[in-house]
Amino acid sequence: MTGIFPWLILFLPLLAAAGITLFALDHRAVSARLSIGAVVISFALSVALFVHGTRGETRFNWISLSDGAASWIVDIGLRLDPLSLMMLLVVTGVGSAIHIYSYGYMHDDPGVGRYFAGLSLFTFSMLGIVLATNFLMLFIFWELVGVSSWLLIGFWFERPAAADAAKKAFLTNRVGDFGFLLGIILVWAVLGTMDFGQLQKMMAANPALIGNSTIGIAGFLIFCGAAGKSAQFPLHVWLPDAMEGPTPVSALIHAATMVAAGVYMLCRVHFMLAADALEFIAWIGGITALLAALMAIQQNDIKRILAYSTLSQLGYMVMTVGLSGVGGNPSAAMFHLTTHAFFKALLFLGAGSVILALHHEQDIWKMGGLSKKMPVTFWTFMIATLALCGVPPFSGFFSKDEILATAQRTSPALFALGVAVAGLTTFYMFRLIFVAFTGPVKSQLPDHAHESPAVITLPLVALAVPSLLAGFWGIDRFYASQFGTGEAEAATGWVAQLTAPFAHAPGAAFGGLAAVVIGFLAAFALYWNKVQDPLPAMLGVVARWLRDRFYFDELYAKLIAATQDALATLADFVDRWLIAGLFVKGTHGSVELTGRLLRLVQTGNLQTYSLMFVAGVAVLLLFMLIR
Amino acid sequence: MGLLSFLILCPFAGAVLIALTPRSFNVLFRLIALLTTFLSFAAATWVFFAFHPGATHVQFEEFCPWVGALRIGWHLGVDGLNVALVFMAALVAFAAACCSWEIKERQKEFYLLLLVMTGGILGAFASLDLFFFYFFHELALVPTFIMIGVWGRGENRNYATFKMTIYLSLGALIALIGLIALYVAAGARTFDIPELTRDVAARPIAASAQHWIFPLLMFGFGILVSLWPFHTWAPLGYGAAPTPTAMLHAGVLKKFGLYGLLRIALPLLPEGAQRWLPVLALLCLGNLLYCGLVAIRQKNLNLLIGNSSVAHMGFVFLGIASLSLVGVTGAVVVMVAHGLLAALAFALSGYLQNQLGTLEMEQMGGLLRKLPFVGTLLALAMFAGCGLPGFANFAGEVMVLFGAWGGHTTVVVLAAWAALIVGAVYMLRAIRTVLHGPLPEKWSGVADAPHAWRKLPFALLLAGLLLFGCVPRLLTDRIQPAALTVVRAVNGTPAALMATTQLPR
Amino acid sequence: MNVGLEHYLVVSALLFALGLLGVIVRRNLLVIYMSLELMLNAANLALVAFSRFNHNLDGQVMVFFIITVAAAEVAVGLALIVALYRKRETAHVEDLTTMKF
Amino acid sequence: MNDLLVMGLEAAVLVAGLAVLLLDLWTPPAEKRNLGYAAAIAVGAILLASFAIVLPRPLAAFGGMFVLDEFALFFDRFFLLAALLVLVISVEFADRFETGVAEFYALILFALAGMMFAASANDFTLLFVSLELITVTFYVLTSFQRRQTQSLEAGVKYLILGALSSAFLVYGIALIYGTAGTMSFTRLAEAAPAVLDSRLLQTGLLLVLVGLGFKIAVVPFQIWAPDVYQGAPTPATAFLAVGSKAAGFVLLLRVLFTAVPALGPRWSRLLIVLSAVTILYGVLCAIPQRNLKRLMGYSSIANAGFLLLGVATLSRDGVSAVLYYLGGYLFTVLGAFAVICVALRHTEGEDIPALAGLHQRSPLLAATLAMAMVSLAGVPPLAGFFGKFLLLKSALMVAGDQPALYVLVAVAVVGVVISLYYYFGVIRAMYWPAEPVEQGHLPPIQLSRPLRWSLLLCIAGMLWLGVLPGMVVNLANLAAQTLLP
Repeated sequence: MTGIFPWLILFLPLLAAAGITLFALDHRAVSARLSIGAVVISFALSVALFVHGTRGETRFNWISLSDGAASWIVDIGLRLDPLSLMMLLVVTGVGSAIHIYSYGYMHDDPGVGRYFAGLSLFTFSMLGIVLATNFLMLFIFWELVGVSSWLLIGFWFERPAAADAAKKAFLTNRVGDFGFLLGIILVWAVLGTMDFGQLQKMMAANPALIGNSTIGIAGFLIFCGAAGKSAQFPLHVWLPDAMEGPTPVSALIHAATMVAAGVYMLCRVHFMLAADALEFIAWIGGITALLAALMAIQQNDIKRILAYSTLSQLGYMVMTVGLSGVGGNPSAAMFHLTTHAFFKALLFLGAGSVILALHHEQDIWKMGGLSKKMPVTFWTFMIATLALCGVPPFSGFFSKDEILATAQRTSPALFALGVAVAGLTTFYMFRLIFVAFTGPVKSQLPDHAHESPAVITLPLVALAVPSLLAGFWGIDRFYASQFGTGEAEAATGWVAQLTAPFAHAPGAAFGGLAAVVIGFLAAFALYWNKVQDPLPAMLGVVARWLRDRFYFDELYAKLIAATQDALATLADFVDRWLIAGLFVKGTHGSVELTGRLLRLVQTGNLQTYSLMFVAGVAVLLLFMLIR
Repeated sequence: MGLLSFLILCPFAGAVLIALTPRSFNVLFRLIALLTTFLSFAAATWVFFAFHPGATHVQFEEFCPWVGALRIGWHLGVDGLNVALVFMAALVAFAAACCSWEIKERQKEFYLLLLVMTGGILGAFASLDLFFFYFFHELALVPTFIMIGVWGRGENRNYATFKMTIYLSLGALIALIGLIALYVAAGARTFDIPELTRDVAARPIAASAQHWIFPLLMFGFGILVSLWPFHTWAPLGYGAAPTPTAMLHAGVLKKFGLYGLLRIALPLLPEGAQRWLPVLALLCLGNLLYCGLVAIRQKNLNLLIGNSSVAHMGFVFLGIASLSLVGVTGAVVVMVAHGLLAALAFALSGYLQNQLGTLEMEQMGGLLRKLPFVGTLLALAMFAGCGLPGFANFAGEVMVLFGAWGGHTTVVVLAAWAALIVGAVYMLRAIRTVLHGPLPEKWSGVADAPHAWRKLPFALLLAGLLLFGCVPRLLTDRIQPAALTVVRAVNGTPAALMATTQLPR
Repeated sequence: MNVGLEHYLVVSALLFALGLLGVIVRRNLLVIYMSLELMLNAANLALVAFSRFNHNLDGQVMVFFIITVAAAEVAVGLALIVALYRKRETAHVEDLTTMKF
Repeated sequence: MNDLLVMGLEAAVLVAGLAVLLLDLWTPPAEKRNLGYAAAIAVGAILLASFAIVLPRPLAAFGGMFVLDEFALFFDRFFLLAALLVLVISVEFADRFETGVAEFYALILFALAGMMFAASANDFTLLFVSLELITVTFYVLTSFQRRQTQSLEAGVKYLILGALSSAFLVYGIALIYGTAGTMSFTRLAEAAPAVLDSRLLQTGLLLVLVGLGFKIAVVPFQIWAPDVYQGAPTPATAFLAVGSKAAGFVLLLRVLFTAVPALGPRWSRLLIVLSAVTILYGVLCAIPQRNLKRLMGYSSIANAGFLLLGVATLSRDGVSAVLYYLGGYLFTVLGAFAVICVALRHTEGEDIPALAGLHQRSPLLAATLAMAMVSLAGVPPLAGFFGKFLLLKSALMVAGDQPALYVLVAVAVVGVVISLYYYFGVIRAMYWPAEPVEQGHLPPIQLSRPLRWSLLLCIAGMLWLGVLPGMVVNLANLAAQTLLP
């Protein structure tokens, strides 16, 4: 353990956030420098740790309660292993690029200070998730990324859509966290600890534990957390809306890192997921991938298309985790997570560059012909698209191929689904390219567009490199070392690496490629040089369902209105009319009424008085003497 | 004079001083109030940090006989259960004194009452004598009523004052009956709590007596803490109360009932506790879930905060009912955290009321633009209210949920729903309607807290929340030994402190 | 006929009951007041009788006190009733109901 | 001669009363009012003198008819202090009497003497005589405003019902005497159990209870109280509320614990029922009251119920609590009536809303009345709280043997809560009235110096008994000890 380095990596962004909030909220340059500086230094330190090959844990005690027999201990610790080290690089690396990009993108916004504070807070929280040594610490940072996401989605809080989207994102995540927290409590209740290391040892020592039904339930519950954060069906509804945030935020949080946290967490706790839970997870992932890919086909907002694409890819990853099997190796999911982080961030940043050039126009049917006006943006966007589609030799090819290979090995149905999603992916991405970047200009806006400044294009180029090459760096093998299963020795040399997938699992590789080709051809046929979407006319109702996202939002709104809102109305009614009204006011009223009646006894007439007096005496005597 | 006596008597001395100062020295009242509460705060800070964590005995103890014939004594001291509460109370009191800017008329009376209330609160938490424990609480209640009646706001304040008076007095009286019955049943003929505890440990109170005394205390104290279904006074009362009063009552004085349960009811009536705490665990759902749902429907910011404050009490009840080390410790943490939070929330809503003249949320919107400081703090308070890590509330609430799992699994599931989702729904809704969205034209003249003095109380309270949220060991290490004593006293065996560690096959 | 304690007591009780009846049913203040005096005298009779049959004089001493006190009471009472009559021109109880409830 | 020395305090009071009457002859009309201060000073001197009395053992006079023990001494001081304050209030009220101011003072002193005799009464004869001394003087005091219909009406109602209760009392005494053959409490206590079992004796005791219940204003003999409280001159009402009620209690306690201690347990249920009914009647009827003095009348009924609660415990703690409660009640009620006396003459009508803005006209008056209400409501840190605390404690101490006391305690709690409603209503009327009053209508109220000091004394007394109860608790315990060794 290299002493203070990991702590610095974690806390530098927090210090930056605190510093900006307290002192530099109104200072554009200072806040940007603080925030960028923090994340870049974190990146440098992460690289140092990575190169050094550091492994191990460090921690301090956060809360410790013990009666001698049992204990409840929560540490704030840092755990460095292949999983977290690589993830550190991704978060700080992609983060650095996006921070720098943001400086250009957000340059004219009056709230830059607030923006960078939020970004730094997010980086801190995300790093916390990556480095967490135990469930509760993970949960703490889990919540913190949630709130920083809320902060940044709602950055333009005066826009009702942004404010609503922020609220929706947070609440949907909370639904997942509800299960997550219960899962954590359950784990602690039955196993007595929340520490990943100890849990893993326990599981290793007693393999029968994993078949235990309680731990199975805990696994399901924990997956709820992942489903919320990674926007898996049925909690996927928040992510498209989250695009209301500034584009760099979408790139960093809602494409590259935070939404991947669910997958990361599943890999982190993979050792305690039972077979039932894994199968469930796989299917949820598969369904999400397919649904999202379908919905992406009919979106017209450039960022929304990318958002659905993100959903779909996340579904891939989650599916992979599920398919890896008990005690298996989910490193393919992490591999795809990593490459996806690069190219999806790049896609978003490219989209941001376009949006900036078009003065915040996001409808692709108002673009067109941008490839010539914005060459850097176009070519980097193209690289990322190819990577996303899984065209060799782009990074996405390798990671997607591993996923398909895993699926092919374990579940034919999900394999077919995966191939279909690959085809759809190519289709909607090239639809986007054909409509937005090539073909006729569809409004006045693109006429005045021109390439973005260097502060924006440089990060694009920087991200294009790993998008192109990450497949050759052996990231998958590095991840695999985490899970200790004996992977075949990797091929050496570029060509050998490129051909290896075809040799290993030809079905997966060729199937994937075929899907890409089909998708491309379909997109070309439908969208090349078009000014209007031909699909709605062809598909009719189906297209409308796709465009309206299968009406999930409306369904949920109804569902919430029918359950929680109805309960709230009922509770409010009971509170207002029954408890405060009937119960309290009723008591009060009846007491007062009794008083009013009782004082009528006091007639003022002396004769009644003496009569009552005598009656009183009589009652007294009767009471005492007659028994 | 010991430190605790000093910090209790300081506000009273201030009150006497104010009473003797002629009415024309308007500035002086404020200064005296600020000074005396600050002295108390300083002393409480010293007590808190000089408190030796890990020790089970009472620290900073003071004793002086008062009514010898009845064995009532001026007995002060702090242990894990109350040291943080005293600190929190003093902090909130100082903040409340700072927040009294809005009081413009009859300042003399206001500050006098404020100081009496402060002294009463500190006394109630620092007393280790049954009589003074109760006496100080009642002493703090009276100014509350008067302050709401005279300086309160809104149409409803008369009704609110009466309702609150009747409710709280009824609760206090029921608790008083319970306390006296406890004294009688214990047979030790002393009001000294440590002595009683020792005596009861040696010679337990008859089970039959425990079974009827405990509910008296539970419901008596419960009414004071707005236990469902005796909660309707709280949102109404806080809605009508002037800001400093709402801060002090919702934040601190309300915790008296909970503290009473932990300090007196549980250790002295273990069998009663065993029988009745399951009932409490069910009723706490009324707070957590039901009042949370009611809060969703509120249109007035103060009513929303008031209902959420009622809802949060559910965590403490659940923690107490859990009878586990983690749960009870968590309950105390929530008490402290909620004290700071409620004070902060009411201070902020008071500021808004002052600026806008209304707290109807429909009329607000986009205020974050005009009020970056106050708005940000309000958002943070709301997030603290829905259990965001980093604030002390999270630490406490999560401990409560963990602690109660073993005994009350279903309740914990529903409580977690209430905490994570229902809480988030109304808190976020408040932020959305108050701070976010377009800014209505009429609020263009609204001004943020202008200078450091005005920001100080908010900042102090927030700092407290963050401090205990980020370093909860400051609290838990101090609370743990005392909580362990309480739990042991009730459970008898030291084993059952944690949730089940049996693995069902 | 041998007159015993019972006879005295019966007479006394009758007197007391008569007085009580008068207080309850009569409307004129003066008559009510006279009835009250009757009740006192019933007690006096009982006391004297008891004193006689208990063979000590405590009861008779008491009677003297009662007579004295009754005289004082009558003095005050009559003055009061007269004052009232002057003011209200009535001595009927049902006219005395300015204060009620 | 020795006998006269034993009753020196009473004799001194009588002499003072006569002296006031005599001085009246030589005092110019304009100065007559100030005779009240002279009387007050005399009473104060006697009060001080009473603290010089040291009683190693109880003293008896007139063949045991009159005793001077700690119990009697406690009440002597109580009555003296009450009379002192009432006299100061009377001076404020004096200009409302057309004539006979000095007589009013003298009558107060004579009533005081009656009360002090009652405190020492150890014999049914003295019981009757002292009670009548009080009652007859109060007939006059009540109707002292001869031109006022209400005053006269109150006087007549008090007269008729008072005489009625006297008749029952006397008949009761006759029955007791007839059965037990003695008038003395001490000898009655030594009577054979068979005597105690006799129905005749019990009837007699009940009739005595009727007479005392009338004084105390306990249901069902409370009927006179609201009307008389409302109609009587305020100082008379004040003295009636404190002195007359306390005299009833002192006699009740004596009879119960000295004369027929063996019968106590048989009476406990009756006392519990009476106490509960009285509390409820008082608090419920008070809710809709708007007339301040009438409200105090109902409040005094409720307080009689609370005091009876202490008696019903039949324990030394209970008696001690009653004494303590009475002590607090003295300061509280006299403080309230002092304010009522002064404030109501500056307002239109006697209704509670007329108090609006009192705190602007005279902060001291408002503060005193507010504190009195708080104390009556039984809220710390004032006397009423500690008194109620002791009462409830004493009840719960013995409730194990008499479970009906639990019910009574519950009723008392309900009563206290309901009473908050109207006590705080008075405070509200002063400080935050429903309809704000205009400043111009409210000239400040000037207070004379003695009154100011009296008010401060009442406040100090309420605080003293609330915050530092130690000394009075010891005195009450000592007094209770002589009654229940």
